[in-house]
Amino acid sequence: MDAISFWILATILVLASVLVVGQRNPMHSVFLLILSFAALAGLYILLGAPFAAMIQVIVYVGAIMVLFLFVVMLLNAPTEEATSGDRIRRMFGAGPRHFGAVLSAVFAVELALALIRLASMPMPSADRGAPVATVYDIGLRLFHDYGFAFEATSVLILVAMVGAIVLARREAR
Amino acid sequence: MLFGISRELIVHLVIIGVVFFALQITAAVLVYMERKVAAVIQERYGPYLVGPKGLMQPLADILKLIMKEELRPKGADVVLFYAAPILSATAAFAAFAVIPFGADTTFFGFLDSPIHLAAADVNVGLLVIFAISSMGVYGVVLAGWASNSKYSLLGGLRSSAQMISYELAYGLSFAAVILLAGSLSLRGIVDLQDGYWFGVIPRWYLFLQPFGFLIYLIAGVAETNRAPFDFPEAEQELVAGYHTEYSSMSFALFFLAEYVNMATVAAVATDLFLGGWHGPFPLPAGFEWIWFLVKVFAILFFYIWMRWTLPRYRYDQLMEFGWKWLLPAAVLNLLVTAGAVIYMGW
Amino acid sequence: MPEPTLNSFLLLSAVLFAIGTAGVFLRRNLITILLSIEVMLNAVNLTFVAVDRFRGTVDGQIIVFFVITVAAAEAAVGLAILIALFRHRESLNPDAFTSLKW
Amino acid sequence: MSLLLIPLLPFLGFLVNATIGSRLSKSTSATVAVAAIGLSFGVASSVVWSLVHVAPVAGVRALDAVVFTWIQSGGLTIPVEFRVDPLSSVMILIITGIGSLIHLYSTAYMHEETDSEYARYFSYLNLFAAFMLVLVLGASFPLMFVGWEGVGLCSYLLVGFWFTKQTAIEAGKKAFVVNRVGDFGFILGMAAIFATFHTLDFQQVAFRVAQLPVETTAGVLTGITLLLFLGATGKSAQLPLYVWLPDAMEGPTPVSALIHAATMVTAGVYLIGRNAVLFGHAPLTLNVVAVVGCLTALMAGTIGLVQNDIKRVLAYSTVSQLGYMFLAMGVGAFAGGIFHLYTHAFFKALLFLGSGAVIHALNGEQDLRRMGGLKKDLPITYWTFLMGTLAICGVPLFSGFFSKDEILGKAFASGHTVLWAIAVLTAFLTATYMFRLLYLAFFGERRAAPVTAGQADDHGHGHVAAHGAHLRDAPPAMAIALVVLAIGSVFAGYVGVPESLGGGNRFEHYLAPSFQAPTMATIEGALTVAAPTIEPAPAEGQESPTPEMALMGVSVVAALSGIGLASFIYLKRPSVADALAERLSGPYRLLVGKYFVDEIYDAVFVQPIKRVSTLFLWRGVDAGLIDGTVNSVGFAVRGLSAVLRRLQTGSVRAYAMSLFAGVVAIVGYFLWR
Repeated sequence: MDAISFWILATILVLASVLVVGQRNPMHSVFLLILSFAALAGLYILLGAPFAAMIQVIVYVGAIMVLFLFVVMLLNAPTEEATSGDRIRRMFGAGPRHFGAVLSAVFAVELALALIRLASMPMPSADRGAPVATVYDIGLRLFHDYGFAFEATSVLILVAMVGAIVLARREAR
Repeated sequence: MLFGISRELIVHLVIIGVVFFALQITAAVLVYMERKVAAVIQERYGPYLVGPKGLMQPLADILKLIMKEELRPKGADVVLFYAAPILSATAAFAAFAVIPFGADTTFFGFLDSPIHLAAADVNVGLLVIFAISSMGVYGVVLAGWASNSKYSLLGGLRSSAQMISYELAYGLSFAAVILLAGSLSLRGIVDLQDGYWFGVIPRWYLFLQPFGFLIYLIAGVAETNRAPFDFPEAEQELVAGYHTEYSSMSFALFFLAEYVNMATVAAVATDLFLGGWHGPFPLPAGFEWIWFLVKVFAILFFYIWMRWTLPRYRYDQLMEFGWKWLLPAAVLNLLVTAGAVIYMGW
Repeated sequence: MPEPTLNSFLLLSAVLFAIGTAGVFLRRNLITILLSIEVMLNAVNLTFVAVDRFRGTVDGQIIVFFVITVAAAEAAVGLAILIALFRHRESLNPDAFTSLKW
Repeated sequence: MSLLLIPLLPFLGFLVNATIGSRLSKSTSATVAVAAIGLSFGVASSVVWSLVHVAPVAGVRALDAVVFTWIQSGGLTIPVEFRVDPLSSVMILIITGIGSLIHLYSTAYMHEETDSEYARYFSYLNLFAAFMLVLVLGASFPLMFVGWEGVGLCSYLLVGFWFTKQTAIEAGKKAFVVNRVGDFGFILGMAAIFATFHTLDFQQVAFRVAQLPVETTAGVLTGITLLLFLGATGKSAQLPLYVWLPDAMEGPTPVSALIHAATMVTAGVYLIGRNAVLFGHAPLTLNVVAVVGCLTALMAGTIGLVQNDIKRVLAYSTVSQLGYMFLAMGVGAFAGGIFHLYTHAFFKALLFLGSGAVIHALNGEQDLRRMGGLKKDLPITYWTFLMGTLAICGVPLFSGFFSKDEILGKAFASGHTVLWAIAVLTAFLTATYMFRLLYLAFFGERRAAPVTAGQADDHGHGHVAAHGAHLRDAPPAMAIALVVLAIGSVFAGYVGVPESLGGGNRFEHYLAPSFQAPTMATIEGALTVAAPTIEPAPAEGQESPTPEMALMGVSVVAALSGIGLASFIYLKRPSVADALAERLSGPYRLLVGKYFVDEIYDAVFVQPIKRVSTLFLWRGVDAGLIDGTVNSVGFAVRGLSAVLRRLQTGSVRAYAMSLFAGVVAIVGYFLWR
């Protein structure tokens, strides 16, 4: 049961992500990404972290992605246009694109090899979805040990808000 | 135990089925109810031809929609265009899945151990509901964008903005209750509302959280795009908003989703503030869910009532109200509650 | 179906990360590039949660919480910048923005 | 800490005038400057008073004040420490006392300057005073060197004060460069001292030296002392480095009086006096000092005979008087030297200021041939000038008499008969040219052509005098200074009347401790019972007064005869002078040409150095090697970056790619390791 759902979710996740970067329509990318997030949330639940899963859905799906949608709609999502400009620029535009892709493939292979070398580390057997820790525990840790970080994050968010407003505001002419 | 299928499993599946169909029926009933109430308010008859007192009207509507031709505007994004209604319907139904609607019961001895009355019982139920309701926006937005029409696009944009804005107040009104209950599980919250003060007043959070309840109701209206906040489909401005281009079944799905969402909101309100299936006076074991039903429909009636009474706002007014009044009020309410919990040990 | 071990989760997140980087390099649309970055972030989050489960701690989840928060901030600012850029020249192609000022 | 205050006050004055001076009115800046130096004089007197009344420690009186640790490196520790002992006490009194008089004088003398120039002048003057005080109060070589360089700087600034005047600038430059040669000696000397004694504190050095035997053959001490003496010759304008002083007369006259007569130029003498013990252990050096001093005295005297610029005459007389002082140091009569320094300060300052008054009255006329008959017009100037002249000539009962006589006596007593003879001759010359000056300036008829505005501006003075009409005598501020100094130059000598004249020579006794090796007790500064002070030169004590009297007679005769000769030539028969010039045209031209020393130096040092620096150092090393290297590096970088710039596409993706490539590479490395 656990294994099956893992493999299903993993497949969905990988496929969705591949498609996110694999096709050109940003709108589709956004929705595929949402799908992959959903799969990820499922994995979190499998890993007994429902809190993380919910945060994932609420914040990512509920807020961030909507923001992306918004922008895509506002800018009316221009799909990719070919790089213009002189030869040099095009060279430096196109070269890295393909080479970079190759690089990331290499990267994946490297990591895979590294993991294969490792001894298999089975998960501690616990019944599926049984949370490692309740939201209560997480809250305690969060507000005691990580209190400062929490506050700092809140400040960060505030700054981000202000920054976003300032940046996106149409400067009065 | 036959074929290794335990009774629990059977019951589970049955419950899930019941919930599913119940929701659809609710939707149908709501359509009828809406028309009738509207008629009463506007001093006219409303549906009365199809069946006794027009009771069969919803059925007729559904048939009509099924019969209709499926239209797709030119240049629409095929996948997303069809994905949109499904998405919103799914979200709507999924949200209801975690809502408990009755006390534990053994179905009059059919089971040997009592079972929760809920499609799925999650101990972070509130978060789930919050998460899923936040996903509800996508159907609308997607529809708006995919159908490649300016009305739809505007409708989509509006609804997304509106939903995001009111989600905050919505969530904060949750939070106050969570503070009081100290639990994220709906069932736990409902059970905490058992009993009475001074033997008469039921221990509903309504009485501890009057403002919370109010905020929740208002935000709920906005979340479900109902009047007076029904901008995504403001006829006078946007023809029909995000589902302008939809017809036939896909349109039906949107329709369904809207009413199911209403039901969900009402159900959550019932569980959070009105003590779920705990009524002013107890019902015989196994029948508590009736209280639940009554309360839900009361709230639904209130919604319909409001829709046919209040005029639609202006869009900027909506935003202003959401950000400048509702949200601060919710925050204040939350703070006060927190203070009460800490200092008065509620 | 073998039981998923920590290795499998890590492998998954590695693949995910690689996909993200590939997206950053391949796509010619700033929005998609931002999305790819989100993919990378999630790969990391997955690692955190998996290891968390493996060690039976909650710190990972808390880190995830922070990562997500920061991601939100990043998205907000990033998209704002993106809009500003788009206003300046009707393009979202990163190769169009090769000069520091214009 | 009052000791610190002494140099600090003038420095504050400098700060005020240097920063906001240009916005202050003349009266304000003048008040600030005079007040600063005057106050410091007050403090100095009080310090000296307390010094006189402090119980002598092992026969040495000294007040110490450590301000802070200046340099701390390895075995070398140099605190900023001020020490006042009899020697330095005399010096600070001279500096602040005469200094304040000259400040006062300047307020009137410089009055035609613009406000900002006025302030600049006084800021320099104050700064000079501050540095000079550091020089004499410093308890260690480095601190003294600070003052040493500081006064050099101020001298440069003040000589070139009228920087629009080409000659002034060149004179300033010359002074600076020539002094560099001396400083080079000083620094090497310091280094050698530290290498030898591992300390730079005067007392410590003296103490360590005292342990060593007097070295009769040339040795380390001789080397050190010779180097220090080189420094001294630079600062005090002795052979061979005297050439800058006459040119320094380009500066304002009060400056000549203060810096180039009374104080700074005596620094060399002070240096030797300060290290009396060290020099005492190197008789060879002492001989050199004596000979050099003597020759300088003679040479300068001869040149002084024929100069026509009033200030140049005085300048050469200064050089020769300094020669006297070095002679005294050379023959071991340290007290005598300092004594002469002290009296000389009075009358030479007086003479300069007097000449200044004359120049002032004549709107910048400095040529003796254009003067004459000023006696009736400038009575105050005349009388004070006369006092000064008598004093410098060593006419009995005037201050110069005692000090000069002291020196001559010591020179004779120490057996340097030749030097003594030369010194007497010089005394004769001194009398001669001083009276020549006096007669030419104040007696006879006015030979002055009506002053032209040109000359006036040339001197920097703005106002045009009433031609030929009654000249204005020194204004009050100048008059006061002149009178006070006149009194000083008459009576200053009475602090040191030698035994032979029934005086107790208290001055010498007062100074004696500064010239002898300190005991351990002194260095610890512990108050122990005063050890019996030893006379530096016991010889005089027993010697019967008779030869002393004889010597005095000789010197007096010399002086008087010089006066007589002068009056014969320049009063009775003015024609004789020209006749002599005709007859002895050879020597005359030699003297007028100042032995052509400047020309020789120019030919021997300046031109070769110029050529070498131009052809080799400038064109070859600097332009060719250094610039070449720098430029080629620059070109290389430019060429390289021209290639690398192609990578700088600004394409974010390219950057990200390179970055990520790095990551992959690193991971790969750890993988295959």
